[in-house]
Amino acid sequence: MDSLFSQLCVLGSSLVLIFGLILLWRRGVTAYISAFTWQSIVLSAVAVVVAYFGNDHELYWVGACLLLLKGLVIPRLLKRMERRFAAERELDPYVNTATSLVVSGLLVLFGYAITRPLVALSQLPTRAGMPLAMGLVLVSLFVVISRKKALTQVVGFLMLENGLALLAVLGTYGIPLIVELGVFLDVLMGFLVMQIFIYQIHETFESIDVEQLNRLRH
Amino acid sequence: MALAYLLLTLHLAAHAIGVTAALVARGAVGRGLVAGSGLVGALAALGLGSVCLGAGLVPTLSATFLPLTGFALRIDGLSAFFLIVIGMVGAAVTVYGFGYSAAYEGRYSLRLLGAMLNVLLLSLSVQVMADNALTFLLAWEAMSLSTYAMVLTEHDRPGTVRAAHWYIAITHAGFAALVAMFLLLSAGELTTSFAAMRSAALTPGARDAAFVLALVGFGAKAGIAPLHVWLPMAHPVAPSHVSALMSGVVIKMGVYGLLRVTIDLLVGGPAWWGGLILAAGTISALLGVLYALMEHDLKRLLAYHSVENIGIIFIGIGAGLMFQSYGLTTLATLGVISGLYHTINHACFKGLLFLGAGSVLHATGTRNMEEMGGLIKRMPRTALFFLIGACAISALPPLNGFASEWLVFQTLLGGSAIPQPEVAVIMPIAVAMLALTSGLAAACFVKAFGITFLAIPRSREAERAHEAPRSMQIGMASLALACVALGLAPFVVVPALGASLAGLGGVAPSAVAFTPALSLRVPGTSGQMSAPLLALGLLLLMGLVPVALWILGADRRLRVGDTWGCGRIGQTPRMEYTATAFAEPLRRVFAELYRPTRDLSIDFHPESKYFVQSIEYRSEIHPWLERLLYDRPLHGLHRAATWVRRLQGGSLHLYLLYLTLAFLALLTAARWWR
Amino acid sequence: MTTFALLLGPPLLGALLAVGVRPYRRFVGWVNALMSLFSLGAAVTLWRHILAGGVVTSGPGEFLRADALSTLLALCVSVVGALAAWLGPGMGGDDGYDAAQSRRFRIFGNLFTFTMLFAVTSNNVGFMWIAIEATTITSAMLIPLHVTKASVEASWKYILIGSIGIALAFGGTVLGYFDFVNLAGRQEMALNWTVLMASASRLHPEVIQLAFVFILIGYGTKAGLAPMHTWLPDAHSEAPAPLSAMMSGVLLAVALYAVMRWEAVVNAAVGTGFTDSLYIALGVLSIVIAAFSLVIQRNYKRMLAYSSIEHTGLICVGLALGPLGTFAAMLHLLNHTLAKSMMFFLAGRVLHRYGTTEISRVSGLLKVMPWTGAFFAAGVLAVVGLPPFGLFISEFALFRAGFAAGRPWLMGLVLALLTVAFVSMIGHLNRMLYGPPTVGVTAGERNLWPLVPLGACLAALVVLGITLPAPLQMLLRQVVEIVGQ
Amino acid sequence: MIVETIGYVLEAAQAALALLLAPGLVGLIRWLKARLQNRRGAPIWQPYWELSKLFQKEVVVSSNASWLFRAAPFVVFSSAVAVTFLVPILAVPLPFDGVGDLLVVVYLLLLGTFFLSLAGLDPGSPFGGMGASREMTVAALAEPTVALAIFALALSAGSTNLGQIVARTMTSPGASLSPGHLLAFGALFIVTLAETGRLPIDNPATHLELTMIHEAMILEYSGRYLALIEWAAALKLFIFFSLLGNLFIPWGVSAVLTPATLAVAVASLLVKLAVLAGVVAVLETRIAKLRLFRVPELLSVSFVLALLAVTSSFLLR
Repeated sequence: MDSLFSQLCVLGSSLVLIFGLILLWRRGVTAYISAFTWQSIVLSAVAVVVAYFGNDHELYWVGACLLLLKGLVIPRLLKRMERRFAAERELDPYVNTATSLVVSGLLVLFGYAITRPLVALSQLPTRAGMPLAMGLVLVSLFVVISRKKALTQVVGFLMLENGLALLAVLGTYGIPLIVELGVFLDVLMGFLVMQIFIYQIHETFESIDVEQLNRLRH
Repeated sequence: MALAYLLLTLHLAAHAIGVTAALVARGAVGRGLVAGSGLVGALAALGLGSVCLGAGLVPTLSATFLPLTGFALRIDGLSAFFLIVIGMVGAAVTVYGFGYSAAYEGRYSLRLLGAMLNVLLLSLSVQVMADNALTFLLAWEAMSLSTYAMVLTEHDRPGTVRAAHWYIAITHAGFAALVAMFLLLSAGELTTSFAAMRSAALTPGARDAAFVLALVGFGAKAGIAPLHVWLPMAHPVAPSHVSALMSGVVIKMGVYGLLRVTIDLLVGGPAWWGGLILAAGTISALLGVLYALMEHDLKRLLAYHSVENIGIIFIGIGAGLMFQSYGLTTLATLGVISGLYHTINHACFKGLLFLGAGSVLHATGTRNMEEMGGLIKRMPRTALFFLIGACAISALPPLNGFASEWLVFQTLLGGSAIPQPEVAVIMPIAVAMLALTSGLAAACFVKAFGITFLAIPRSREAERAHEAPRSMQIGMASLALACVALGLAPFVVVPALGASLAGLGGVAPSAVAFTPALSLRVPGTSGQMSAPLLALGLLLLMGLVPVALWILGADRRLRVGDTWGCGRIGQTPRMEYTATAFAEPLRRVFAELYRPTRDLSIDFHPESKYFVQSIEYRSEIHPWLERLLYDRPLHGLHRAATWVRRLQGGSLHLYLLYLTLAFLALLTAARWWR
Repeated sequence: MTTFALLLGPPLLGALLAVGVRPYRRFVGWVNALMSLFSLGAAVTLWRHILAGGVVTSGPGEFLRADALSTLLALCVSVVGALAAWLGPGMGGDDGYDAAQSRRFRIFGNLFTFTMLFAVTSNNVGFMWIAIEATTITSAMLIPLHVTKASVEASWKYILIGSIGIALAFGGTVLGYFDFVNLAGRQEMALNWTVLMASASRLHPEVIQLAFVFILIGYGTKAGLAPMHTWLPDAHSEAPAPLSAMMSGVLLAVALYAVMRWEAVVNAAVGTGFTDSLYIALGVLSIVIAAFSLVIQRNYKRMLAYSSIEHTGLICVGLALGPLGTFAAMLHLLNHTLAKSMMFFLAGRVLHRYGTTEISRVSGLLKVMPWTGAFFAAGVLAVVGLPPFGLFISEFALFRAGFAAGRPWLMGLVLALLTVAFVSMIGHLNRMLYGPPTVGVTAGERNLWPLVPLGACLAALVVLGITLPAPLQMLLRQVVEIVGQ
Repeated sequence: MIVETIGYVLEAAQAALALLLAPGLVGLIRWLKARLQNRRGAPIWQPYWELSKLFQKEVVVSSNASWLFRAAPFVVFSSAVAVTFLVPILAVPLPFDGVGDLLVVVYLLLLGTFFLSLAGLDPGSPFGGMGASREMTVAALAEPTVALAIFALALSAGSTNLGQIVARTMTSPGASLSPGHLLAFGALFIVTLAETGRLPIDNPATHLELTMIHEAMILEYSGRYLALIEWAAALKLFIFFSLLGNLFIPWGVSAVLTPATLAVAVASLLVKLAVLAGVVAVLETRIAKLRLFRVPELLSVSFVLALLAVTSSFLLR
């Protein structure tokens, strides 16, 4: 029972991380969005699995919210933006794909290294997935650094949040629901504000290429 | 004791009233109130110092309102002596300021000037009375800030703002050193009281560090080379009475602080401390006078002379500390006394000279000596006062400058008592440098007085010059009187200075006995000098010679004629010797130091090259030492700043990279932290 | 409960009122301004309760809780909030904002104040995180009040860097919770700071250290600690004056507050050595970068922003210097709040008149605006730490703590860096104050009444520079007991 | 009491002697020089005639000059006379010994130079300015040597008081021949030449304006003022010679006041002055005037001599 639970968790977390890594070799905003969508869906599935095996009913709600927010609402909004800025679909990252993958691999390894004490401390069957969650956090940071479009940066940021959510689910079966709801609200609000700014950037700069945002210096 | 507290209260109250009056009242009334309350406050300080020193009182005052450490005052001998210095110069300056600042009416902020003048006087006295570090530092910064504000008075003249910036920069760097120094000294004692510092057990390394920091911090304020660069910038642009106060008193706070720390709080130290002070003093003295010689700006010239005289003071103190480290207490005390004596003397004559220069500036509107001349006939009183000051600073007997330099010489001559010849040999070198300095100073003041006041005016402004108003004359006269009195009465001053050192750990005043007769006698090295008899003799002779001439029947006719000009009739100012020409021989002699740039272009007559149509000669002196010591580090700082600026390059990705790298670094540290 | 309602209610109501009244009317601003005084009063009441020896709590499971540290921050926030409410757009007169902008300011400005107040009074570190994340959102909405390329750029950088940082702080919260859960099992109130503190000494050191790194990087980003400070100069220089004042004056302090809450937990678990080292590393780096960035600075609002980074660094260094240092740091925080918020309002006045933030194009300020110029000069002197202003005392206290803690070299370095900053800032100030007035700028002071509250700030700074009132001293002592274990 | 009175009388007599002999000393050097140059030369008492003539002449003062110009001769003369009271010319110890030591002597002479230079600037003549500038340059550069020489003397005598130096040297006659003393003597001799305006630094006989130092400075003076200045210059020469003679070779100076010892003292003084005058005369015949800008080199030679004197005194202490 426990072994099935932990295998499912590792499988889920691996999938979540892999969807993160897929981003690195795919080009085009559409691919980014779908990778993020699938990642969110898997994440909510992991939450449901943990809820079932861990016997924690709050987590069903968390899973549902995740699915609704990150699996449906946000991808829709993202797609709408993507259609709006259709002319800028081509991506041109700072770092090429091969290097990106190498760096990400190293980051995941680093994630393993620093989560050693966590894994050692925890008694939960879900603990084996924690290094993967940490790896995703680091990889998402790398995505945000190395991608040029404002839209892709937002996707990277959302993945970072997925990583942290995964960490919470696996490490502690989720933080208290009331807090979690507040976090979801914040995520939604933050995303909406970012969306507003992306439109503003597009209006004032006539492009969403972040590279142009360099008039404020020193 | 009651009188002392009364005077202290009067002093504090008068300046507080002065600040308020300056901010509220306007016009002549305002100036009068500022000057009046400043005068009362300064006189109260003078009285307080004299009472405490005379009766050997040590009043203390403490209040808890100041956070962290409380506010604490304690007036021991050293404080009392400096109170006298502050009071003397302060009184003269406030009176003078009444007339001098009249010209500012409507042009510059008299409110700020008046308020800051009173703040300055107050902060000076609080500083020398302070008994814990925070009180001291608070007063120290108030002093710096108020002088800074006053230097900026004529902010619309070119160079003023820059000069003020240099001043505050160097003085603040010094302040940083002082903060570190005091906190090192207090060794974790939170009250930072001086009493605790005296008894603190410090490692030799900490003591040495504290000493070096003190030398840097106080040296920056005193204007010791190479930290002197702000002096020739800030003193000239400040209103002249403020310059007098700065040069006369403010820079002396460096001397006070250094003495307080070295001989009181640290209770003396190894020989190299004294040696370092001595070396710094010697270099400052010589550099100061050499650059003064090349100056044509009267106030800049005086400012460089402040560097010189601070150097002389440091020579005395440094020698004293050296002797102290060898256990030669008598000589040590003598050295410190000579330094203190020169301190009060310099306060008087430099104050006087700056006030005189201020009167000249007031009358002619220029500080450039090459445009002056003939002022002795137009402003005879100012000329007389300036002459007294010039004689005093040139150490001519029987004025006060001579008395203290004589003591410094005597201290150094005692250097033979140092058991190690290789150390002792420093003393004759210092003697030689000091002698050269005083000779050059005399030459410089022949130039300063001669070119400014004598012969015929070199410009229309100088021709139209007028005598200074009465209040300014009174200010100058009082300091001139002080110069004469201090010169004539070393037998009173020196025992008083000895008393001012009572109770300080680093020196033992009881070991020095000065005969109360009219002669000043130095024990140990055995030299004798009697200033009053000397003065009396000179006066008698000067009176007797004309009488004798009359008796002997010398011719008494006198005819006024033209100056001889090789047969050429009609002398013009262009034929006069200039300040530049006067200093030319010395510039050649010290060309290695000055490294002047020369630019000579001659237009020959087209017919023959033996006829010259015009000659243009330009020569400038840039203090290369300052370049070396300041330009390079400033350049380095600028480069570092440019590099740091590049971090904020505008790229969001770069910013996120910083964040991530910091994150990874700290994670690594945390993961493997032990 | 009423105290908390009075504290948190006014900004929330103010925001709702501004939402409701459309188009914007001037009375909204006035009501808002008057109500801000209730917040201030509530903060003072909290202070009195604290001095009486109590911790004020409210709500189910001590949902809201105000101890000395919260009260200090609540005071700072409500003071600056009141300043912003009184001096912000939409009070009538020609302030350069139209009705829509005024409305937007009143909505989000009030929400911003509310979130900050909530962050410092929430007992639950999870809600504290939510509130701080919300500060990012609300303040980011206000930066492009005037939509320009620069302000849009600044707000994008701010929201992205801020959000990522704050997300990491969430990670830290999760890790801390993880550590706690492994120790004591899942509990409803486990994220309450009081509960965490109660069992903090038994927490697993390695995990809590990792958590603290997340926290420090995360909240440190909001606090403007180098090298995560990069958004700060941009945002502060492009934001409208009241927002800059609030961000520089209290947002940084609130972020530091969050770090300090966690620091208390970590210190209880592993001792002070770990947090001290991190504080010193980031603090010194901040001071270095700020000081050198000040040397060649062409924009006076950015100058003030870098000065904020410098002071945040200084506070951090102070927090690493034991109880004495914490005391100094908290006093410094208070002083900095007063000084810097005043400075940004003054900078706003200068900008309004000169129409530029370039130092080189502001000349003769003392002639053009005698009072504003004099206040500005006094403010810069206060910020660089000269007497008779409070920052002189708090910096001295900080150095005293450093030397007492046996860190002379560190203090020497900091002193040297502060000197660099001092010299640079005085130079920039001089360039602005003197010289001939800039061509085309009308001379003469207009609309003097906003200087009254700012004058009160200055007066408070002077008072703090000369004395430390007993109630304040007691409050700070209690703060030290909370943080500096 | 009586001894003291005798002391004061002796002081006065000393000063009077100096005043009387000083012009003669100048005359002697001139006469010796003339003889060495195979000229007949003016008689030794020629300077006396010159002075008396000048005292009978009318004074012409420049219209540009101020009161300072007229006061300066008196200051210069008085300071020189004051010095004669302090310098042991015939006997030690004398009552005024405590009034001033060697340093006072040096600075009193500087006082004279200072005012003379100012007076040179006063009429506004370019020559006066030139003279003043050069005079002060030379005086300033000579200062360190003088100070070091004093240091060397004070080191062996343990005092800067002139009477004590002489007395100490008299008690150990061998000290006169110690290397420290000899070197200091050499140094002070060069300084004497500089301070008194002799060759090779200045030519007292020149009337070419561009090479003059002292003469250029006093170019505007005439009549009794000029007489006072000339007399003071002669006194200065006399003072330096008697310092050289009595401080380093104190033989003959009377330590007990009897008529016999005083007679010996007068005689030995005359001999010493004559010898020094001879040396100066020979020197001035043998060497040419230095260019002004090479004067510092000569003075630095004297400085090195003085420094060596001090160090050797230190090492041989």
